[in-house]
Amino acid sequence: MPANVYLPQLARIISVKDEVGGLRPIRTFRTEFLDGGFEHRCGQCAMISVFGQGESMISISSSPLVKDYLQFSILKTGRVTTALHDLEPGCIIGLRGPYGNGFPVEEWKGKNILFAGGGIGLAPIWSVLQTALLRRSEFGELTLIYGARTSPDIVFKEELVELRTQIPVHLSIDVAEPDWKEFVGFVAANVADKKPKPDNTMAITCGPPIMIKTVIKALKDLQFGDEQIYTTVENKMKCGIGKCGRCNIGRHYVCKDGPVYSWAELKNLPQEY
Amino acid sequence: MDKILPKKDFPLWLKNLSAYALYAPRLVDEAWSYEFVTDPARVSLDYPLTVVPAKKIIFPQRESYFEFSQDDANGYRLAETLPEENPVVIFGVRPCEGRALTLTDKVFGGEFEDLYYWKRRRAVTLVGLACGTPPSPNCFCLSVDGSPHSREGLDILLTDLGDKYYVEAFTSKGEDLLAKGGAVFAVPLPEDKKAADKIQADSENKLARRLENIKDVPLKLKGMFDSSFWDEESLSCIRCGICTYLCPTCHCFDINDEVESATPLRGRRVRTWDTCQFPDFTMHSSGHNPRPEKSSRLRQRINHKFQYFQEVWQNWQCTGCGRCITLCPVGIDIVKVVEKVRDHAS
Amino acid sequence: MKKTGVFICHCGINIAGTVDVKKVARELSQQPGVALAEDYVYMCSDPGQNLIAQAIKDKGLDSVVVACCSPTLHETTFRNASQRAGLNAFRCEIANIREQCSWVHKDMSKATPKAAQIIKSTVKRVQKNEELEPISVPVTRRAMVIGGGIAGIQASLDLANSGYEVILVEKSPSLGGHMIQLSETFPTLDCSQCILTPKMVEASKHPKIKLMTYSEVQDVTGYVGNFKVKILKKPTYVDPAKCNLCDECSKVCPIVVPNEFDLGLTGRRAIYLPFPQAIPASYCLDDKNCPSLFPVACGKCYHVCKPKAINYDLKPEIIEEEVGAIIVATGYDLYDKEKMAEYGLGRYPDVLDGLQFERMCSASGPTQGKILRPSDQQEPQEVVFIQCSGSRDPELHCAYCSKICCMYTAKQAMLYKHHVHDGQAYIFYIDIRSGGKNYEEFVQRAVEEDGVLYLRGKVSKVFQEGDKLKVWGADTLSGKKIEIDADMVVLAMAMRPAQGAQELAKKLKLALDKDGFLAEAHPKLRPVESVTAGMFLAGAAQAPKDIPEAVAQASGAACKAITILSQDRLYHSPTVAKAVKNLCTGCGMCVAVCPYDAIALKDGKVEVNEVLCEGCGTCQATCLRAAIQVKNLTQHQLHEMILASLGG
Amino acid sequence: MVKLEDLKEEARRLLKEGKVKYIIAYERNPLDGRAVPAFLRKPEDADRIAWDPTCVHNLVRFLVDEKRRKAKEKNPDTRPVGVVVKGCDSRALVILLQEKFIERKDVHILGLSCEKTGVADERKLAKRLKGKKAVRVEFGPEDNFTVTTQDGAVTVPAAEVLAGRCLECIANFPVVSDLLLGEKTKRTVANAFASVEPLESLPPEEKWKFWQEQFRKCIRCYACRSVCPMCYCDECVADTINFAVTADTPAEEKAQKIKWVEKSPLDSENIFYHLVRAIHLAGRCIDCGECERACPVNIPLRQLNKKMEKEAKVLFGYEVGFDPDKPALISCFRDEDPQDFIR
Amino acid sequence: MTEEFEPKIIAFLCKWCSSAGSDLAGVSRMEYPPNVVPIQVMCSGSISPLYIFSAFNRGADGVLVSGCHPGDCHYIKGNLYARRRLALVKKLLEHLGLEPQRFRMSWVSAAEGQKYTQVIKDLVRDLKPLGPQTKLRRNV
Repeated sequence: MPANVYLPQLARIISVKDEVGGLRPIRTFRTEFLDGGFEHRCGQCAMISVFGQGESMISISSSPLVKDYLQFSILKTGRVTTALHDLEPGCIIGLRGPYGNGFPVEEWKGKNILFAGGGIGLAPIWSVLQTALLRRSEFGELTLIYGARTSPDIVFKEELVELRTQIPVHLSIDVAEPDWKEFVGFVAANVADKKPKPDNTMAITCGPPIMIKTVIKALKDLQFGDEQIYTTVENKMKCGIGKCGRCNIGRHYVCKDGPVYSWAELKNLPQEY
Repeated sequence: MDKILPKKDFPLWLKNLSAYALYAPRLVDEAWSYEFVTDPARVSLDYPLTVVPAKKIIFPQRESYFEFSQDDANGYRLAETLPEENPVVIFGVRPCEGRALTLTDKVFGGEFEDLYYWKRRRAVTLVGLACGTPPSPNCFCLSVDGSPHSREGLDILLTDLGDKYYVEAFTSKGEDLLAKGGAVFAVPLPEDKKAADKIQADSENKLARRLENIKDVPLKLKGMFDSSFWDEESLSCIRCGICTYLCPTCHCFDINDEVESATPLRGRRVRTWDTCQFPDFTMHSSGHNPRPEKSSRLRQRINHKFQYFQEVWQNWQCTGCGRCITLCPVGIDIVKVVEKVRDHAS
Repeated sequence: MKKTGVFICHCGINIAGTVDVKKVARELSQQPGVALAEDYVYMCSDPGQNLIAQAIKDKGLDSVVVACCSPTLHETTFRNASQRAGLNAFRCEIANIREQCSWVHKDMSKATPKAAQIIKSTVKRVQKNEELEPISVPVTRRAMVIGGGIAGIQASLDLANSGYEVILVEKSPSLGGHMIQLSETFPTLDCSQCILTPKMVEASKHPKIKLMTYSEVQDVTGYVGNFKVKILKKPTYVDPAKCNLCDECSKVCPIVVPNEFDLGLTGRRAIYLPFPQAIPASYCLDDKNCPSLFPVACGKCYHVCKPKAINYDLKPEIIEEEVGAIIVATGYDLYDKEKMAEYGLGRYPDVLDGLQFERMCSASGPTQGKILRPSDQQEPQEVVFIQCSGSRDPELHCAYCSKICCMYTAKQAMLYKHHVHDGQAYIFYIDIRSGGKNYEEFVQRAVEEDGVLYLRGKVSKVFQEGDKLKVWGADTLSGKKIEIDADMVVLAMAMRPAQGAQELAKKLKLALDKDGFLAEAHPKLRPVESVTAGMFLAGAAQAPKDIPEAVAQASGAACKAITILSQDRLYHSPTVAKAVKNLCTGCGMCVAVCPYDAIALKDGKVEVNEVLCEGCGTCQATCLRAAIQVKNLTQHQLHEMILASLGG
Repeated sequence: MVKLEDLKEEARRLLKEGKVKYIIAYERNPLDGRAVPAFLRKPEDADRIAWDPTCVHNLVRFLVDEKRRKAKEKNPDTRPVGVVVKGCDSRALVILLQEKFIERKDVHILGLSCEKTGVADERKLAKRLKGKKAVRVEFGPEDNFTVTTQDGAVTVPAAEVLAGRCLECIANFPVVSDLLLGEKTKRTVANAFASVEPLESLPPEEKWKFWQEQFRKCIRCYACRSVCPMCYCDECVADTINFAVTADTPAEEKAQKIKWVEKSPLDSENIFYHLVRAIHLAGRCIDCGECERACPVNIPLRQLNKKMEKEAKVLFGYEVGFDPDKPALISCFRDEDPQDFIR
Repeated sequence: MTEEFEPKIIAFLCKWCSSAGSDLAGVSRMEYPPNVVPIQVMCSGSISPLYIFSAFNRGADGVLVSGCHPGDCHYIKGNLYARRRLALVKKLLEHLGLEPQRFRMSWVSAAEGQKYTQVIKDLVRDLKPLGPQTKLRRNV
């Protein structure tokens, strides 16, 4: 960790991949540090700088076990992310981090993990999923339930195809499309439909707030305990280190104490996100 | 180390401190403010309370983090712009402000130490001034674990004895300052000590305002998060930044890139004060805003000061200086609000 | 990453002579988002254009800046070239480094950086340009002409003969306007009715012309190519189809009122034929004066009307029409009598205005063409004509020159002499303005052949003395005071916009000039167009005119209308204002400043009518909230351009 | 003389009969005797209403909040909101009507005439009392204020402590109201723009020195803008991000939020902010003086707004805030508008 | 002898009159100092006060707005709105203590290449003695 917590390290974009097009486009960037760098844990985030535009907190979607690059999947939504989407391989950005608590993956050894994601929410899940796959033997059953509004909105399309050869993957889209063979409906509905067993299982759910709420309800209905359900929270961030004072929910600064929460913790915090 | 300083010699002391950058209260357009001392002879500590607290010197409203510049097509050079650790003395700091710094110290310390804050913080010596009489009709420091003569966060405390100050230094920084003063200080007589103690003791009874038995307020606040109480209380709030910008304990900030030249890109990343009272403070770029209403923002302000900060640091994030009460354009009174919370039937 | 191509033209040495184009190209290629910057000797040449086209294809450029001469010269050239290469035309902008840089500077070391900055700022702009397509709207291929005078008739016929349906709206019961009141017309002295009546008939018979007399336009909505009009058709209570002009009705009608057509020189009945050649040829009943429409019915005319053409129960009706273009030819009226009191008009029976004198000269007029003093029906021996009665008098009356008075006064003096050979005609004038084909010759004829006496000067007053009218004036040439005992005085009254034209203009949202005449879109370049797209002006409604001018402008207006009507769709530049609804608070300031009524408030938010908007951007500067922006020249673009221009 | 009882009575009636949703008025803060905004819902609340020279606030400001709140409600209470206004405040309301931000039917205006005095300037008062703390300030007798401090009541000529805005007031009683209390005595103001003249007379360099000192103090707390009834834009040039965004606002549009001015309190940026504010208030500011009063560092903001008001009057014969039906200053012109400054 | 100060000037020219007028100056090969970077807008009426403030904020030493003569506006009356709006801007800037010479407005018709040349010459001449505009310039 550099002495100056606000000073980013320079990194180079090594690849840019279009995930989703349209009005709310998503691109996946892979970056390598020019020198230095940092080690992260699953579910941690980094502050990405586009110099002249500012910083944006993005969760790292690559596994800590992958050393030669950091991966971010970024939804184009504001000043910084728009600028990011304009960048090409070779462009230089700044990175600070890693920030946040991350998922307590080590505590989950020997357990089954159910991943329930929606839209861009697959990104934070992905690092855990990849880690679990790389350390396959240490974990039980892995299942992915993932949905998007429409089939073009699905991220990691190729990766998912490949993933199916390894673990059960249940996809869904919100409204029916002609040649869509799989589940139609919200992720929560898909969860309810697939009836994952709670025994010795951890559930990670990420996505839009409304999806998280519904999925959690679905999981509760399936007898998942509050401690078995993990999710991530999003809030506006600037410093990333719990000082600038804007991302708090109750006493917690999401950037530092979050973004990962078990439902047991989260349900006791003010619903200010 | 206690001393006596005749008021007439006060300027002499300042003159001996040429190694330091000196700040002292000065009246600018009818508002007191800590200003850089150019003429020690004209410095007087006979003042009520500054509008802007001393935090502006240790945690300036604008702080440059680093400069970025583009050398070729997409290579960048980053140059830290850490502040110099030049020694600074601030005179006449009120005890509540000294305490306030001990609170911001917590925030800017810890796992991620904020160098910009600390470089200035370490370089500053705070010469406090005990409040013989309350500098503001809205002082209530006693009610939030402070006192008109608290030493917390200060290096020296002056007590006004009429024609002289009773000077107590209780840190090495403070003692250095006395040492530099040399001959201007006299050794206090026992009655001086007595007089000082009396003034300090009496001062506690002079405080016009109290905010009593608030120990259960954090719990109360927890329970009142979704109460309509906040809508009512915030009706007259105009969502300006006075209460927070001028609060000695508020520390929230924003970070932005300021571009000087677009091509080749040249600019700097700067920190500026920000406040939970501005609606853009928490707004996501999606347009979603967790605190869309001024009610939720007033709640955040009160909760942060009287619940969250307690939970994290076991301290009120308020030193009872009363600035936010005196300066609020619509008379929102934090003491009243907290009292209402305390007495709220929940 | 934006991919902008910058193409710098040498224009031979015109640019390269003072601007180091190579250096500029090198500098520009370093700009963010600039994919390439090339220079070439003549960009506008085919090879030059191909260079651009190739680059667009090969480098996949998403925007192009051509640094060359003024956009007025080659903007279209290069936009078309870009379009051909598959780039949206509006993603191509011109940086003017010739007229505004290389040609006005000599020092290359200074012209070069300036050129670079002009180009940089254009790059910033084009990178934020939207891809736009011309706006197109369907056209209702019919027109409405308001006013049935010579201008209106001419415009209608031109339109109809070009194959377009026309609705011709006239507020009085007959076509003809003022021209039909005239006797003979300068400079040829041919009979006004003889030349006008055939046109009136043609207009009324024309299969493409829907004639609506005794009708007034009530309301106009919509926009160019797509107007919706409401027309109030007032009842004449006489069915033209049945009326056989037997005149029985007016014989029995008990009511007599002054006859408008003869300007009160004669009377008419409440049921009457406007004038012998009236079109439609039918009696009509004016409900202001007819008792039958009041409780106590008279009903005489009804009983005598054999063809049963009369029906008292007819009610006004509103007729709705859709048209693509509107021509306004509401004509003129004479300056108000009462304002000419100093010359005794209205006070002394033998002081007439020009039109009254015209009626008197007219063979079909009150005196069957004889010139007689209204007071005693005697032939006047001395007649004084006073020009500029009300014109060219900024202090008391109209500042402007009514233009036709010099000529018709000469004509009237001439006609007088033809009737009263031994009489004497005097004309008081300030100047004689006889510009126009054969006009000057005409005036000379009046002087030389007819011995009309021109007196340069103003008449101070006219007053009755016995049976004479004393005319006091001054001859400003000789400086002598002049006193004439006249038998008749004829005032060449100023022309002013027709009654009600003001109200109509409001309904049509047309601008008026300071004198109340309809304002043209541009005083020089768009003289027959109004400020509102799709509305055109003809005749004296726009300014005082004589017949040939009115006719010419009418045909011009018709032609302009046809430029719209001949299209299936109208195409319009898409660089128009767009509303940023979520910033708009509905204060309506932009609505107020828009010269084209292109902005309206709907549910408290602005809405831009893209067809009416000309993209001037006044709204953009007026809005306090950046809630309305002109496409491709938004505040954001201008901000970036300012920064770039300052090298920041 | 305004009879406070009449006002209370009317308020009580309106609330009792449910004629209004609620009433925005003044009440006295018992601690320091200063008036503060009060939001009255129940008939008995009317007893709290205060009217004295400390009623400085322009309560029209709160109609802006009301409109925003209302816009968010699913089925809003459509009754009008009662609001107590002074002459200046009523002109602010006229502007909001003129700009169609507020509809006349949505407000029930309780107008109070300041008659021959006005409201007190806290700082002047403090000076006048030499440190003594006023616990109560009242109108009268005549053109005086009665000021009560811990050691008794004193009579102070109003003119000595009147707020600057009141000394130049051109509408000492409301120009629009449903109920008007107090006399419509037109007070004659010798020179409505006297306060700007000293500065106007200075040479550029000294003007500049003056303003530089002033703007250097600005801490960008935006109290001036927040307290202003005219500053009701959803988004201000000084804001860092777009507020007026919906879930489907394209990212480009958000990214294109122009950074006219930096958040940093640099001289240049402070000046830019205040320049924009001044020009945007030209022909809209009705000199309620709230920005200047609210400013914690005492920047004489009226100097800017008053200057614009003066120019509007002098150059264009335009008087602000009297006629809701006339066009805004900058959305109209006269052919004879001066252009001697144009070449 | 230090190099003479060269003021940076931004000129907002309306497309139909002033820009055309400046084109004419070019076509007629008139010469004027190169200190001015022109920005063509559709109408002087579209010039927001913000542009002028922004230009000064970003270091312009002078700003010129030029439009059609009254009555000649291609958009009928845009220039008259500009006249009023910018009069206020000028008064405001001067009230702040900005030198009056720094912000100018002119009417230049498409036929007045000569006038445009003169306007620029005079502007540059007047600004040189004033030196750089530092009052409103961003001071980071």
